[in-house]
Amino acid sequence: MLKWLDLTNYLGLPEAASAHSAEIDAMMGLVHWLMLVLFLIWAPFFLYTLYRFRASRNPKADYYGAKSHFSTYQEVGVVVAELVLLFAFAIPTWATLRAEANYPSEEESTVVHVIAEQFAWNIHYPGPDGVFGERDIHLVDLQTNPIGLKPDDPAAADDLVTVNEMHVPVDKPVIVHLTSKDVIHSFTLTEMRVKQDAIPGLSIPLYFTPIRTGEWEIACAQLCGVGHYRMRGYFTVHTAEGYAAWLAEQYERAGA
Amino acid sequence: MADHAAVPEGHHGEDGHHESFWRKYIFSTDHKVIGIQYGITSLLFLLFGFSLVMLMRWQLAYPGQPVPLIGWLFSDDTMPGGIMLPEFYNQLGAMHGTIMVFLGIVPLAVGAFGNYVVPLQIGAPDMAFPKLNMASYWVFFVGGVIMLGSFFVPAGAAKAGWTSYAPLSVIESMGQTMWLISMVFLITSSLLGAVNFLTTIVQLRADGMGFMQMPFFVWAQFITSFLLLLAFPPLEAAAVLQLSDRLLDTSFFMPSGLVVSGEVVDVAGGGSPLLWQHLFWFLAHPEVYVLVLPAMGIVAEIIANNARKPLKGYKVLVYSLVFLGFMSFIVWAHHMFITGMGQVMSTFFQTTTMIISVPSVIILTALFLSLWGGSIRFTTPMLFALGFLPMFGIGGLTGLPLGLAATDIPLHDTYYVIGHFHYVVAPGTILALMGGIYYWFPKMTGRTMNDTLGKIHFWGTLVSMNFIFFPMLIQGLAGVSRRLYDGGQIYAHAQDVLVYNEVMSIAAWVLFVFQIPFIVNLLVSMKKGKAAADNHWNATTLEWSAAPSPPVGHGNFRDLPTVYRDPYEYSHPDHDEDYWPQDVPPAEASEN
Amino acid sequence: MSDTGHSIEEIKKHVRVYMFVFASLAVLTVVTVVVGYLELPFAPALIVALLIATVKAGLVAAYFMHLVSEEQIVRWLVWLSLGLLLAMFAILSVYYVDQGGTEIFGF
Amino acid sequence: MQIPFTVAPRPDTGVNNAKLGVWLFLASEVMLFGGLFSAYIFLRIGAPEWPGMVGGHAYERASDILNVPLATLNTMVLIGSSVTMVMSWASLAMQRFDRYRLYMGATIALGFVFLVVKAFEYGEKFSHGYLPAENNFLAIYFVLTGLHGLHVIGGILVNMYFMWPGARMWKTDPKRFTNRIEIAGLYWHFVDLVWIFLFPTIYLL
Ligand code: HEA
Ligand code: HEA
Ligand code: CUA
Ligand SMILES: [Cu+2]
Repeated sequence: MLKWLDLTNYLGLPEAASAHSAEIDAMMGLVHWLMLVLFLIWAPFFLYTLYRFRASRNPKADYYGAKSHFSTYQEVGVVVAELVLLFAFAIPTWATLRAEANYPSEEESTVVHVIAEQFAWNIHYPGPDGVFGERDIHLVDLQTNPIGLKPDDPAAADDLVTVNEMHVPVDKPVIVHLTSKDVIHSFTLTEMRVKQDAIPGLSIPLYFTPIRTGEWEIACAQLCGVGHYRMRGYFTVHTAEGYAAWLAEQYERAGA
Repeated sequence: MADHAAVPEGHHGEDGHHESFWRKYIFSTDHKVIGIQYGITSLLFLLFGFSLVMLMRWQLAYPGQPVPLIGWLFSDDTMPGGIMLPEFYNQLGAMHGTIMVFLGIVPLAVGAFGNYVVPLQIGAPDMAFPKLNMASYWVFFVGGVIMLGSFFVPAGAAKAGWTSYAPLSVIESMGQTMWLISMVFLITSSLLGAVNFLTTIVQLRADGMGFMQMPFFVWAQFITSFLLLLAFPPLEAAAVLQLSDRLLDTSFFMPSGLVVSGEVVDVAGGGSPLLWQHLFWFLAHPEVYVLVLPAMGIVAEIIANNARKPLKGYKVLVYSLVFLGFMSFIVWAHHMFITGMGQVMSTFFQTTTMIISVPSVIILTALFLSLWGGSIRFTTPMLFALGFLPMFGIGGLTGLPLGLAATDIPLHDTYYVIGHFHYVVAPGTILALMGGIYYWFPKMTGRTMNDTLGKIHFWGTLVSMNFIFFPMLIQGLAGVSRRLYDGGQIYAHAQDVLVYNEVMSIAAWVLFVFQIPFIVNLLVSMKKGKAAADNHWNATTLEWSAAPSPPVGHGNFRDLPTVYRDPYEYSHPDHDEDYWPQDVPPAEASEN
Repeated sequence: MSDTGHSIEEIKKHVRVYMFVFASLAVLTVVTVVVGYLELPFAPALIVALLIATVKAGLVAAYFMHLVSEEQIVRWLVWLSLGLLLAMFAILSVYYVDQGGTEIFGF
Repeated sequence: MQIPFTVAPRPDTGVNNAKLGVWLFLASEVMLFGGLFSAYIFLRIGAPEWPGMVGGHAYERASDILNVPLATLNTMVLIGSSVTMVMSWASLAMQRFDRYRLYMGATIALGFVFLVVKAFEYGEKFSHGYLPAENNFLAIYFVLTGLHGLHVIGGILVNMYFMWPGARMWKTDPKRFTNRIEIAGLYWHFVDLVWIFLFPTIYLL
């Protein structure tokens, strides 16, 4: 295809490494095309008008002015373009990402809980039993129990909690249940085209499918206090084997 | 409309009695004096807001390096050794946003221009409620003082951004309380002002001036006032709720089970952080149109006058404006796509957002087409008005990818958003307002501003602003978050675009340098400018044609004018001169 | 109603209306309280309460505040503010309908 | 120079300045109380139980905490005061200044009765330690009724002004004075109207 026509390539977007990022990036290119076209129609016309009708060249103004229907066509064009963007791209994309019906099943996915706090990301894995242990705020202790796991809950015993380290396997959907302990943060995986506010009192689900292995960062996009600028975590996408090895190593360390 | 019973004609002589200095300049009820009070105060606030951001730009360009020259002036809680602390950066950011929006642009665009120009343009002796008008200025003033005072309370001013999202804002220090109290004052002031403007425009139009004979600027103020009137109260409610959360320990915005730095927060819980966002944006989206509509009105006036022809499609412009005003109430949650919105809500808000962009396109197109066939005079105000058009164009167009929820995912809370709205408010609104100053200065003072200095000011401002705000779009596309104390130093994805931080900062300081000719020009021209004719620009609207420059004391006009025609009858084929003022009776001016 | 004088007769007629409105308001208040003691579930209770309140408010606005005979411009204003309020109210009330699986919980 | 249409209505709009002004103000008040009211419903829908835990006890209904008979009484008081208010205007329109005094006095008195009852209600809550911080239901109850109470106080002050010092205008400019009473009435009725919504939704739901 005419790759050079795809504006996406010129926007300086970060690397794209999740299944849905192509869709979002394509939209980004298209909407910027619309903007560019509008601007490139108007700007030269604007400059030409200023030049053509300057007082020294056109001392007597024409009371009636422009008569063509060009403006109507242009306005209809904008409306049509926006409708296309809206109904062919924006709404369907949002539906795949946010409608509950379209979520991958938990069995086929890597499920983690992410609990944000000032200024760190706690990543909670269910452990070998695949069940998340219950949490209680009154048990939170910054050093020993950052997310307040209940020690007497059998499901909690094997749970794994990492700080600022998120690891997932490639090519398998990742479901994140996102929440926060204190203020609003925004969980951002730039390369996955994921951004979701973490809001205390709400547990918000999101999913994405990494399609490439690599090491990236988790950024916080919402102002959350003095440490907002340094609230960074690390995000690693492994091969399936690599992920299993990482998990094993973590369990071993936790068990020891 | 013959009912003039209540208007004693030719009443000025009696008004000549000596008024005390206080009544005349401080607690004046004359809309012109109040307009100028608003103007001076808000320009000072703009300058102050700009200074705050110039400090921030140092930290963004050279993170962790001591601020040169003035760094030592600051206390150790803010900049020990001249090095800015992150707390202080956050204060500066929140206060910059708040001050620019609520204490800079709104009072300048509505308080100053609206007050000064609207009654004159509609041929009214004053605002409908002069005392209320005075009260609205002083309430605003008190709000401003409280806002400034908040820098001096323990732990400094508000640091939760101009959006004051809960729960952060609720657990922040005392500055936030001051912020809320100040906002209650500012909102109240705007409400009083809005009631006054609406009554004035509806009730005090001169004989013969129907709604469709009003200058476009008056229409813009009219719709703006509606936005203020109906969008501000929910934020007032929200401010009261947040105050109560802070002072009475209620939990309207505090969910159960908050743990801040390891300690369980002792509140009842059960509140919703999102409630604050809804109430805030219910105001703040209409608010952004409050920032831009008066600017559009000013631009329309200047363009019609300097192209020497009527505005293209006046009626379409008006209808678009009304529609825009109405729609602006139902798009607010496009600021909240990333808060976990489902399919139904996001579809609704994306659609309304796309719909609202259409009237803007129509307005801009109509303003452009008004130039076609004109005889364009490139006066200083005209340059500013022309600068507004493409700049607002860029700003508005960059709103589109934000308005589509899917593309908003990567862009939300990045510098793309910052770039988007600064293009609309800075090279957009600020240019237009400056154009307005150059345009109405002769009216206010009877003198003109220096043209050369004006042109230097224009080109310097236009160019440097683009060097500030265009790189923001680039950074945003690369994914750099906003409100970062170090400008994104630590993030890998930001490395390629970090160079722009220095470019933008230098451009911001250059921008400041180019404001000096403006300030000098403004101050010097007041006393020493060339004397201006009453109708300096050969304009058609009443403020120029029916009143002397500057207008006489209380009451504005010797006799209240009567309107005979549409507002922009420039170069009319049936009239010899190229302008045909609204109040010139037909028989006198031409034979037909 | 324009501010130009009313004839005494007209006012007397008004006064009779006011008394009737007063009686209706009193009756409706009792109805409200009685319905309250029925302990309906939230949604129907809210709807009934709002309906009765709207009728009462309508009576006050129409007669005490003279909206029935008020000028067009005032009625427009009332409809505008009510419309916007309703939009806000409706959107905030349906907000919970669909949040893509978000759970509300304490922590 | 005087402002046109301060007394006589403008022919093409049919209203005078003050009346339009007060209606605009009321429109913004609609949004103020409407915003709070929407906030209440928003919190309420999201809340698992309502009114919930108060003083260590889980309540099922608001009426178990609040005093419905007193509030019903207060509703009647406010409605009554609306009637006396509109009657005071009607008296002026019928040129009966003596009766105006009477009705206005009654309006003010009823306003005070409302406040006194409210004060009892608040006092009762406080004495049980039911403070706004206790839970969201009480917080909303206090904020909404408190703000409404402030409006009542404001209205009483305005009415007292027109009862005594402001009433001098009846001698010099009766028409303008009648207008003013009509406008004060618009505000007072609005305050009544807000209560008409608050009463069932806070006390009875
Ligand atoms: C005056 C202020 C103003 C104006 C007019 C606008 C106008 C618009 N805004 Fe903007 N916006 C803000 C101020 C403004 N905005 C602010 C302050 C914020 C951030 C707040 C914060 O988070 O702190 C924001 C944020 C913001 C967001 C949230 C982003 C996010 O946080 O993720 C969104 C999303 O939809 C948005 C959309 C729009 C849209 C669609 C328009 C439309 O109305 C635009 C329509 C205009 C056009 C489409 C232009 C038409 C022009 C042409 C056709 C001609 C072009 C060519 C030439 C001129 C040569 N804006
Ligand atoms: C109306 C609104 C407005 C205006 C005009 C501006 C103007 C400017 N803004 Fe601002 N800005 C905001 C509203 C505004 N801003 C908001 C809401 C935020 C978000 C805050 C938050 O995160 O919460 C923000 C954030 C913001 C940031 C991001 C901070 C961050 O995220 O960490 C930056 C960074 O560079 C910035 C820069 C600038 C610059 C360089 C200008 C320049 O354009 C300034 C130009 C100013 C002038 C040219 C002044 C002219 C006046 C005079 C010359 C006075 C003359 C006086 C006399 C004669 C007496 N702004
Ligand atoms: Cu966490 Cu910003
Ligand atoms: Cu918006």
